[in-house]
Amino acid sequence: MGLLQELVFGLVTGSYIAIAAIGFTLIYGIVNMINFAYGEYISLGAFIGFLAANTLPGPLPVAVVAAMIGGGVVSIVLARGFFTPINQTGPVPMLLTSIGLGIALRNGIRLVGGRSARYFETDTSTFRFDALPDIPIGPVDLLGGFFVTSEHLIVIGSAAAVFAAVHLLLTRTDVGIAMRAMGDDESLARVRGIDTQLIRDSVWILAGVLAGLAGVLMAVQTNVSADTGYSHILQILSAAILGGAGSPYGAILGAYVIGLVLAVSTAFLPSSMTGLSSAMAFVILIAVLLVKPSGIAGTEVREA
Amino acid sequence: MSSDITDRVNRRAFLAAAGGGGVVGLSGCVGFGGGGDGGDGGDGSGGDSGTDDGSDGGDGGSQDTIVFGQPGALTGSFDFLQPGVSQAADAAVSHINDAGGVLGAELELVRRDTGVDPQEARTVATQLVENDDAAAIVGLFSSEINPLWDFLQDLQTPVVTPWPGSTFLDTRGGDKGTADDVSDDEWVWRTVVGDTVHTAGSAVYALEEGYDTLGVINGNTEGERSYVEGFLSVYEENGGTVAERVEVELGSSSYQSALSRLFDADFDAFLVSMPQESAITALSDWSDGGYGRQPILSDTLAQQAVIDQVGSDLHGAWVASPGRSGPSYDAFESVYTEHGDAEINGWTPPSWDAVQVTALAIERAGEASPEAIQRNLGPVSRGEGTVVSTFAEGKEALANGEEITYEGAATPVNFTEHGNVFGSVTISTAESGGFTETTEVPAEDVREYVAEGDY
Amino acid sequence: MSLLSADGLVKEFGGLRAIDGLSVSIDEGELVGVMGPNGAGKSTFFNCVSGVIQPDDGTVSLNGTDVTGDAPESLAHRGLVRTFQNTRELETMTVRDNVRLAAPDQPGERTLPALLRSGSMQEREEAVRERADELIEMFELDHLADEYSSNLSGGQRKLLELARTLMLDPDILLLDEPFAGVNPTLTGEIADHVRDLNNDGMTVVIIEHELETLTELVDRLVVLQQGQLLVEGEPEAVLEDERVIEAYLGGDAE
Amino acid sequence: MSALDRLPSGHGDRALIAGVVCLLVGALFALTPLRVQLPSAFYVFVEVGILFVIYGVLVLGLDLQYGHTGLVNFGHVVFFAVGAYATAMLSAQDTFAGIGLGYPWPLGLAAGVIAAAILGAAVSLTSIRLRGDFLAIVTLATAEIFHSVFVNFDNIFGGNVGILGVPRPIAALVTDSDTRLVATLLVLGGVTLLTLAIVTRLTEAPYGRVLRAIRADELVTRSVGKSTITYKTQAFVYGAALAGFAGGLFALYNGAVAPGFFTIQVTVTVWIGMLLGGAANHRAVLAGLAIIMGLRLVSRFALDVTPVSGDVFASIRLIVVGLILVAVIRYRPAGIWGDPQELGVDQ
Repeated sequence: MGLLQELVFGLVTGSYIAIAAIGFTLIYGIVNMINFAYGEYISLGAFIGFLAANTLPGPLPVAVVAAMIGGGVVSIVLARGFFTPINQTGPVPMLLTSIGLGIALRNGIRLVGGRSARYFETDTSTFRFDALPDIPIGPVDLLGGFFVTSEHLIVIGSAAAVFAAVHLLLTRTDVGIAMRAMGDDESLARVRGIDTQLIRDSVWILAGVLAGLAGVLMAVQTNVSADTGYSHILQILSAAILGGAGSPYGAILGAYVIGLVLAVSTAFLPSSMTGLSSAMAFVILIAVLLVKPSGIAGTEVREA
Repeated sequence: MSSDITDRVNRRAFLAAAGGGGVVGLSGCVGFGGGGDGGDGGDGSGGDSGTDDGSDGGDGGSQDTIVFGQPGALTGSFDFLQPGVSQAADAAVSHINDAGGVLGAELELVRRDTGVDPQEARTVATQLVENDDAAAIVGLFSSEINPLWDFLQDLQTPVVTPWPGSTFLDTRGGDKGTADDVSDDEWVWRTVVGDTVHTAGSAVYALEEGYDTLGVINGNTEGERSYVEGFLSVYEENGGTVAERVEVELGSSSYQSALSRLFDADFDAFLVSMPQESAITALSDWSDGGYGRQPILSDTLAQQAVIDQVGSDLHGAWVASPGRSGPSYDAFESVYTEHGDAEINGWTPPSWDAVQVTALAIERAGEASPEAIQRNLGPVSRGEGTVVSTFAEGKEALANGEEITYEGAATPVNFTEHGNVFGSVTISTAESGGFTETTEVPAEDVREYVAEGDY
Repeated sequence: MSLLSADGLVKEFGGLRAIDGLSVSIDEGELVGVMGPNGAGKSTFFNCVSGVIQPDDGTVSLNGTDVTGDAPESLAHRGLVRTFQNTRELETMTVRDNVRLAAPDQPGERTLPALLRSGSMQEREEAVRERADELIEMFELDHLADEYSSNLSGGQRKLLELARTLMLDPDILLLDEPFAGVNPTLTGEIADHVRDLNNDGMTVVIIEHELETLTELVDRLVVLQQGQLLVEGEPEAVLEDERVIEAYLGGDAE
Repeated sequence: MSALDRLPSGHGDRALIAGVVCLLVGALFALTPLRVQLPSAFYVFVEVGILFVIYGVLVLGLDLQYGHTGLVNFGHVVFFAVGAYATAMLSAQDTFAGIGLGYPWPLGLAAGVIAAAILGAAVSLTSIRLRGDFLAIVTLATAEIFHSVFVNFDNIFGGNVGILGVPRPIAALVTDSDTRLVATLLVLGGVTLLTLAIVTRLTEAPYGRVLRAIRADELVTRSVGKSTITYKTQAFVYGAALAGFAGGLFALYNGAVAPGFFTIQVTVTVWIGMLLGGAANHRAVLAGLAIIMGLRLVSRFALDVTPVSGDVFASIRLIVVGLILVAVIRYRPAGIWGDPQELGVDQ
């Protein structure tokens, strides 16, 4: 069992989660809510991408762009309709609203999109690296041969591109700098003349765009259905909180931790427990919250 | 001055309303003992205990409609299988009505959603029986039947279901071979071959083909586990060994880690038991990883979509399904295709059989009470009478005073004492055009591997 | 012996020292004013000695016992009670419940007596009720007793908060800006209450910006600047101290 | 005026009396040959009514945690599940899968309460200091972990089949199905009313005042000398124990437990019920739960009069449930009978 191979798998899984977790955590940081409906944004992105792939001419990237635009539009429309009006009510009512909205959206998608899963038509090539030597330590092989597929590379590449783009946005643009300021201290940001509603809207759009991208990537790997995003929401949420809620960099880190935990626990747990890999992710989440409630890199979440 | 700070007007108002409602509610539904039969005679449905059955059954002959209830997975994790099952049931109902209905009454099917949630299923089953006046239930999954077992026995309405493969039902259900005596009956019957049977067929075939060592990857839900355990019990008993078994959660975005663990072990063939969507993800990962070796798929995966999505690497994989073509498959298929284009899956013909055999039981009983159905399901399926392949034929034969035995679309529908059916097992192999049947293991051969009385 | 003493308190927020080696000592029966420009560390000082935040360094002792870092509830049990700069009413509770809550030693606050409605609980509740109504009347809030405290005006909130703290019958009372945002009539009233309490033997420490009222009221003034003790002494003397004038002018000019 | 007059009383005692009456009448049906005739069209309502009174105990515990103390427990189902599994595993006679020890059922029920309380204590000891929405996540994650554990370790918990063969004390006494249903409803409803009486006593006493003060402002509550962590822990454990008790009752009523009974749907249902009725008001949360469960039931009958097919209807039903939650929070944040000022929300 090559550890290197597991690292590759963990990296891929982490990349899906990371792209979505950035959007999720930005909403948390700026709008101050845990958005449980975010999984449905991802599903909607997957559906939009699927529709685009089957109607628009051109290769898959065209569908990806369509899904990202569509995701952004969906996100801002839903935010304006459901979340902006109750911005002042505090995190718990907003969390509950997002749960209700999530139930409604998921079943709405099922109603319109139908029950059966659909699939993107893609070709995958596999690149193997078998020449690497084994470095066995007990039953674990620290190196060993491994393979990656073109899909893996695309996912990891997309994630890297997203990280770079988000980093540039947050450090080089006025909107991004304002986002960071608002994430640190909203009242201070308002005093300094930042239009907080505008920034909130920008965050909703950005989160929607990321959900669209994550949706297509997940759908290419699995399928397009009403549950495409929902089945990943707990992992996304864990990643965001693990990394320190509100921190995009923390979310990236958290996502890769979760990805690696999923891969490694499937590979090395006793065989009677391999079905528990996602529970392992939650165990780690709870452990982190207890040891360092602020997450790997983030703010204090204890009250007293 | 009032010191009762918690007492405010709105609360008082509410209390009064709730209290009043409660009293009205109670007085509406509770009447004391003995003499109150009149209030309840009209609906003529089951659910009352057997002590006053005489008054119940009497309504049967004069009914305009007879209702079957179908709990279904209209939402939830198995909803993609429901269209075929629904269409088969609808086709059977319209076939029966075209043949003049059951006992001259029109057969109606009421379908309600359970979302494969046992709690919802309990509500739905109650509603179907007590409110929709269903004489029988033609649905319910393993994961609904098992935890509701006691409830379903209390309900005293026959459940004739096309869904459950669970080994739990191997020794539960049916009339215990005594058709006339309902006291020992367990009210569940299934028209689909239990996992024990067709997995036995699959395991025997694997050994015959020389695959002596096996890797297993399966989902951690009831259906998948039950399938694998059924397979392995016969496989290991007959000399096969399992090199590695990996259980996985469903709906993951990737199964690469599980696969890499599995394929570290040394084996000839590997068994995949997962629902379709997760299996496609896993098998695509398998194909990408270039792991090779002989895939053996669980019966749910004999779908065109699986081959389309996984691609040519899957060619040569084989599936052992409960024989899709029972003795009267053709009769089923011709009616079925007139009613829509839902894809036929492993539960589609059993759904047709469930409606057909239940309707025949009523026709033979001469009344549509649950207990009468329960008494007659055995006689119309396992007897030595005239072989009939549809309700129309059966109705005619019964009208001529003959005994009948129904031969179904999926299986011959010879209910065992535990309400199970045997069928042939079909081995289909994946090819570019789809799954093609290559071998058929006859029901009698499969039966050898399942002990008498244990199924 | 001093009743409350802080010795070398240090508290940093994000690298900024809100208080920096502050030592203050309060004697029993004193009425002390704490003043200083914005950011001088007055509230941080209160927060540290009342257990709301933990000092990074230094000690707090109450009645000769080291209570550094003790929780607010345990300090309250030891007789130290405080109010907050921005009044913190329990807005979702009535005025009467706000006051009653604060009563100490209530058997009805334990599960079993509450469930059994024990005699001890009922007796105590009766006494609590009487005392609470007394205080509410004393602060002329009786017409508002059954109102939610969110319906009170700013001045009324200050009064309620005072009533709530008195329910605990504290040895030492820390008042954080009791006159801020209160009209002159009410300010006088609050000041009178404070003076009465002090005359009855209660030790009181007041943070206040309203210099006039403060200097008239207190026995001693403590002036903080940049987290350190600047000057302390008799009010008149302190107000004429050049360092204080400079600090205040600097503070006001901000 | 005597001291007794001045203590808030009444509601709790009325519930107490009503509960005892229900239990006695239920026992009468269960223990004597007295029989009830129930029109069969009412069966489904009684069935859902029984589930309602069991969930009623759940929502009362949740309201103690959230409505009174402000603790956001979004994994309430896990305590329900743990109580049910503990009861089932201790008392099951002949389970198909997993462990069944066959002890007398009262022992099982007690074990269910204790197991849930222990889990509640473990969660609160570790997480009670977390901010509201993070406590929600920890509790949610706990529920997911336990769900996986129940599914995965089938040798112990019976996997997806669950634990079967749990004794059904009422069903064992009454063979006639009409009487059995009514007796079950009365006995369990009586238990729920007693629970209502108990929590009402607790929250009307000074104890409840402290809980509500914690929800309003924890720091102030501490500064007037209340050990808020102790109270929060207690409220959480009591809520968990009540949920465990409800779980035990469920197991003994249903005769089996399985993971399918303990999904996040249960948590969502009791939360919607609590918010709809109005948190911090015991009878309101029960009424809210009755409304949401009643709506879900009545909507099943609506299938007969709607022009859409069953599968479309199934989706629409769930969409409506989701939108009800959204609408309640937006337009009636204090619920139907809740007091906006008491809950500190703008109406």
